[in-house]
Amino acid sequence: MDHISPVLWQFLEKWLERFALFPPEASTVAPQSDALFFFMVLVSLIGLTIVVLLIVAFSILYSKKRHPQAVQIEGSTILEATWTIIPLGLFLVMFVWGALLYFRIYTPPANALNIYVVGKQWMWKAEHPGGQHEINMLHVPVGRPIQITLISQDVFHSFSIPAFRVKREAIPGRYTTVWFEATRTGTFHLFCTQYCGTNHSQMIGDVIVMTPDDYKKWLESSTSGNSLAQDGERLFTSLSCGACHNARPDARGPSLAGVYNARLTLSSGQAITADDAYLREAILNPSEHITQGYAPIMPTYQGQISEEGVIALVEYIKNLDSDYRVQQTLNTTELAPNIEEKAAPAAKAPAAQEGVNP
Amino acid sequence: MSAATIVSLPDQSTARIPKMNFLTRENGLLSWLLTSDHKRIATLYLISITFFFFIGGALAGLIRLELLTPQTSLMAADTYNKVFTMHGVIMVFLFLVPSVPATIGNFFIPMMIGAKDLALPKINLLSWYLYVGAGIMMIYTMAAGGVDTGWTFTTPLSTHYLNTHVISTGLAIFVAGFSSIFTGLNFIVTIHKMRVPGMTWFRLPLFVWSNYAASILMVLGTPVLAITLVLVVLERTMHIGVFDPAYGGDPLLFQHLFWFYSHPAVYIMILPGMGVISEVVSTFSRKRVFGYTAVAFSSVAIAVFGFFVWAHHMFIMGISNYAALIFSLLTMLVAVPSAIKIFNWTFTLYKGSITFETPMLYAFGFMGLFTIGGLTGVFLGTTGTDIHLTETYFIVAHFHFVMVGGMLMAFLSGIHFWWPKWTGRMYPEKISQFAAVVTFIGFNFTFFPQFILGMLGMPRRYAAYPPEFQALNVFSTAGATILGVGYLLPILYLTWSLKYGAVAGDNPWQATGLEWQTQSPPLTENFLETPIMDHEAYDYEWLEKQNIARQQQKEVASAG
Amino acid sequence: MPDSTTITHDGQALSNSANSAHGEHPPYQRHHFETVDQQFDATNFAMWLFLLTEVMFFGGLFTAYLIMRNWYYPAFVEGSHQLSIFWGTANTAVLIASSFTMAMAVWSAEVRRKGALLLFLSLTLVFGFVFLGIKGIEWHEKWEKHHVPGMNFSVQAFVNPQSDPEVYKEYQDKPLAPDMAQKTEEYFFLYFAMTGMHALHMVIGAGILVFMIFRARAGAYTTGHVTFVENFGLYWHFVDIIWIYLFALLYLISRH
Amino acid sequence: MSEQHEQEHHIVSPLTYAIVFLALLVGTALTVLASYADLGEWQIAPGLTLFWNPVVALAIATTKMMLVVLFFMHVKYSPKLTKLTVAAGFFMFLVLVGMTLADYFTRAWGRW
Repeated sequence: MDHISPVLWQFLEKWLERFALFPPEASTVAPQSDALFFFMVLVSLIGLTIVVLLIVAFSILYSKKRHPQAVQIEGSTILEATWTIIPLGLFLVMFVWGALLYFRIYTPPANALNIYVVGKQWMWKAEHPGGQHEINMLHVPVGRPIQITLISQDVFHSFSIPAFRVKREAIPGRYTTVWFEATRTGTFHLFCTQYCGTNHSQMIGDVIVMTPDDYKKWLESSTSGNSLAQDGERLFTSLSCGACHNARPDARGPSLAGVYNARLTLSSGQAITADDAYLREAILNPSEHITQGYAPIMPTYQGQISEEGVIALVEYIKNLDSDYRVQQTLNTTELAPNIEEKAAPAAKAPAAQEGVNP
Repeated sequence: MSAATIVSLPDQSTARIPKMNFLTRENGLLSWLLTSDHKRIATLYLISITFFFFIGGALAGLIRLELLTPQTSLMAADTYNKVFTMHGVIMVFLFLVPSVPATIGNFFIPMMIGAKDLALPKINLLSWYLYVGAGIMMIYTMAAGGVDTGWTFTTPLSTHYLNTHVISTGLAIFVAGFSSIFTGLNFIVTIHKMRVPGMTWFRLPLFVWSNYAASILMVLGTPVLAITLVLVVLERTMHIGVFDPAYGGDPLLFQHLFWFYSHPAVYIMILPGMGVISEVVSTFSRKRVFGYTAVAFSSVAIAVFGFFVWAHHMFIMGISNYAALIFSLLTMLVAVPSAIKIFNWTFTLYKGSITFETPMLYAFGFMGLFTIGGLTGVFLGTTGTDIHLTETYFIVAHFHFVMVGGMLMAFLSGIHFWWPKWTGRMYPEKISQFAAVVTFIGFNFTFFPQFILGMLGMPRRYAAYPPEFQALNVFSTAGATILGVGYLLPILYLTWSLKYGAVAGDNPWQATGLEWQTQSPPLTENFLETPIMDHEAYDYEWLEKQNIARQQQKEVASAG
Repeated sequence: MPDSTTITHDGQALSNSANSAHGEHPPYQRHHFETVDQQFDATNFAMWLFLLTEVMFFGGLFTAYLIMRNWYYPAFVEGSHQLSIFWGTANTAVLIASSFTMAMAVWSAEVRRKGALLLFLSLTLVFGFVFLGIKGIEWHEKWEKHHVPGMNFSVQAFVNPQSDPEVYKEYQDKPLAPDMAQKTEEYFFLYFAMTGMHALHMVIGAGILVFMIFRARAGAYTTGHVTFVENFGLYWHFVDIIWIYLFALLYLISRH
Repeated sequence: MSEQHEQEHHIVSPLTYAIVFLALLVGTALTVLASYADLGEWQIAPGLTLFWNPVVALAIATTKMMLVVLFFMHVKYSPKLTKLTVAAGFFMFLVLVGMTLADYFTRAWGRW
């Protein structure tokens, strides 16, 4: 007896720990999502019960034995109207409720802390503003809205955290965003849910939610030395963007100070807001995004910068509130004048070496 | 369940299968391969579709086996990807889309409207050859090493990042697509132009209505899939195209074009099944379908609205949130006609005189499972809940409830229902009822746990998964084994019945459709003289009068 | 696709002998139709449904075109300047003419004039070949100018329009920024996809025409059985319509 | 619906065909000329402008198409069913293009 029971017990234990039935609710949106989910489950159960009960009842009451002669009935407009309108009403309730939830999940609050996540076959690379880089890991503080800005380097991926009830496709060539606010510390699954090739099922990671001060500790311990913006600045110099984008009167490119979130008028006459997506596009496909009053002379950097690089540049431009730094770098690189002559790409090579030293 | 059977079989000692029927008309392989008889083509379809169903089923078995353990134990990840891709492609394009229309529809639509044949018999044969061609290409693809894009061919994965046989698969689907286009086209023309005198639109059996609706979807939707696949193949070969952002294309454009077909496609799959259920429920409750007009129009409504909802497959894919709203709203509208159908079928039972032969059992299965499948569809059509549930096992469970629990149940129900007419012989009742129950139980065991897995967030198309999901996957695999038995049984006893089944007679179920008013198996011309439709559909009083009249004729004959 | 529709009609014709049993019917009536009218209506309706599928088939291409054009308008403009408006217009005229002769062919079948029928069918065929010939010339020119996407494409003419003098002196295009210049490849991809798909339909149509001319010489269509000519006419006119739109969308984007 | 066969199969006269033919040629000439003139644009809203050239080009093309469909393809003389089929063709084409573009044009609204 007692020599079997431990085996049995182990087996049961294993069985139980492999028998999850409901995912944890670990974000502010999770309870809201579940509320709607269970409302729909309830409605479905009621509907299903009605149908099944009717079928069973009729099968018993009107089986051939009890009810040998069928009564022909044409139909009943009242009844049919009932089961047309009531479901429609319920579905519309679900629609409105769902739409509100949808907009909440896909509209990040303004004060959200932005983290970039790049999906590539087959890993998630997280880029924190503080310069912390992680792979298949995402450390976030509890109780603080986090905005995830997603992009894929190759194919469709899908960034899914079941415990937070959020999911968003990472699309090649375009930023998408999703946000969440973790409500409890712990480690949760991070999945890629969009089939993305051979090792699709290996593209999973952990979201580690920490208390604010643990998070602060983690930030300090795991920073790569300089922040994302500083990486961006290096890139900015090495690509000698400052050759044109300096605030000098004779500058060939618009000043980038405080451009982020500004309303711009493009040479096409179209007015847009310079958000992350715009900045990215303006670097990779400039000619469609020329600010009014400037010539379309900017070369494309398509294929020359990795998505991480673009993210760094965007982050740099976002934090660029004065042209002081740009001027600095130009002055320190004494080949600034002949950059003015040459087209930007030509100057890239020498500037690259310069860009390395801080 | 009591096999209390209404079957009115002729006296087996004297009963004979009619010497002259469409099976005995001509002999020899050529007479089959070159036939233009819709009944023979339907038979060819039935054989080939069953073949591919079992290939697809075997692949499904492999999938379930692999998912028994959290690690990739049975096969490597890329093999697994190929397996589920082939499973999807074969089941969707070579089984579900042609299943009911090309077999039962092909056989009975002309008979139900009293025609001698489909309007375009040669086209009908051509579409079977196209189907076979597609099948051969799929088999070639598998033999050559398979394809692992997933049946949705998501770009740029399928155009740029995989070096498996995407092109031959695309070609196969292209050809299969034209096969179904021609079937649909043929049905529409036939239903419009070949109805016998007196067969007005509202005397058509509901099976004809639902196939008509499905045909509209086939004709209008499939070409878009065809051109999309052409563009994918061009992009793969030319390395320039409109889908890959690296060339300036947009991957979402592919999603739009693909789902423009592939969402209506699910209605192509389910609508004919609904038609079968209407026939079966009415026949076995000896009662006219409750609210005939509503059911007929709900089919058409599904067909029309089915075209306006495709982007609900893309809610999380970065389409405009406002577009998401519109498509979600329209999705809610398309859910209603299905609800109408369910309730109308249920109330067809009311005050009926119900018996529980196999087709009816399958029909009950359909009504239950399709209700679940449909309602969970609303979960995914609602933008908010879709975010969490899409691309997980929830969606897998959902469409298997609709496609397997709905469509396949309907297919089996229809096959059993019309088997006597098709072959002239009855299937064995008891064992088939057993098979129906087994299928139902096995199905629920297989797919219900997947709803929970989906809620837990287990992503679809995973070869390996975190251990806490194992228990439910074990349940699912266990259920799949039972389900497999449920599917093997019919093959065995139906084949058996071809030789040893009881002789069925013209109208064993005492059903009202015109197809039952002729001998079984029917003549090549279906009817000796063109029938006149002088009564409403599902008019059981009329049938009684017919029987009495026949009885009197017999007596007169014997007397004189 | 189209050729398959011919298989039916062809089949219907071939089955004349098969169904000669029905003495009271005209020989070309298939056994499963009650009347000739029913047969005509059915096959005619079937052809229309097939054209419906063709509309949706091209619909996918037009959708792609509209989106790409909205995104890369400058590239599409300068790309279209590479097309010869002269050849384009000429081809439109040729195709309209062939549509006209096809209509006339249907008419002469209806009034049972074998000579006229043969003449008009042959004219239609000739115009069809002229169209394909001109298309060939245009495609060849694209090849020489390295404007065939995916095979020998070069953006030279768009980053530096002067390198293509005759186009330059007509439009004085400004050089496109390099990233936009790359997008002209999208324009030419759609140009070849759409005109190629259209030309494919033309070729199939021409094949059927040849077949029809032979059968017409045997007097198949001048005995009151116009169904096949009529239905092929529908197909041919449909191909014409597609070209009318391709011409407007691909050649005439912005010529001023 | 299907009961109404066209009992007398209407035969269109060659004259009609000739007129349509000429009309089509004129249309072609017009659309080419129009493409050389700058027909200006209409500023509906900032960032949303309507250029008249493509509108005109498509209008002419559509007129030509209607001529071909009505006369060369005999739709003018065909049963309702045929007319319905043609209408369905246009409708579904517009659904495909329209609803797809609806997504593209509303993506810029707001920042997601």
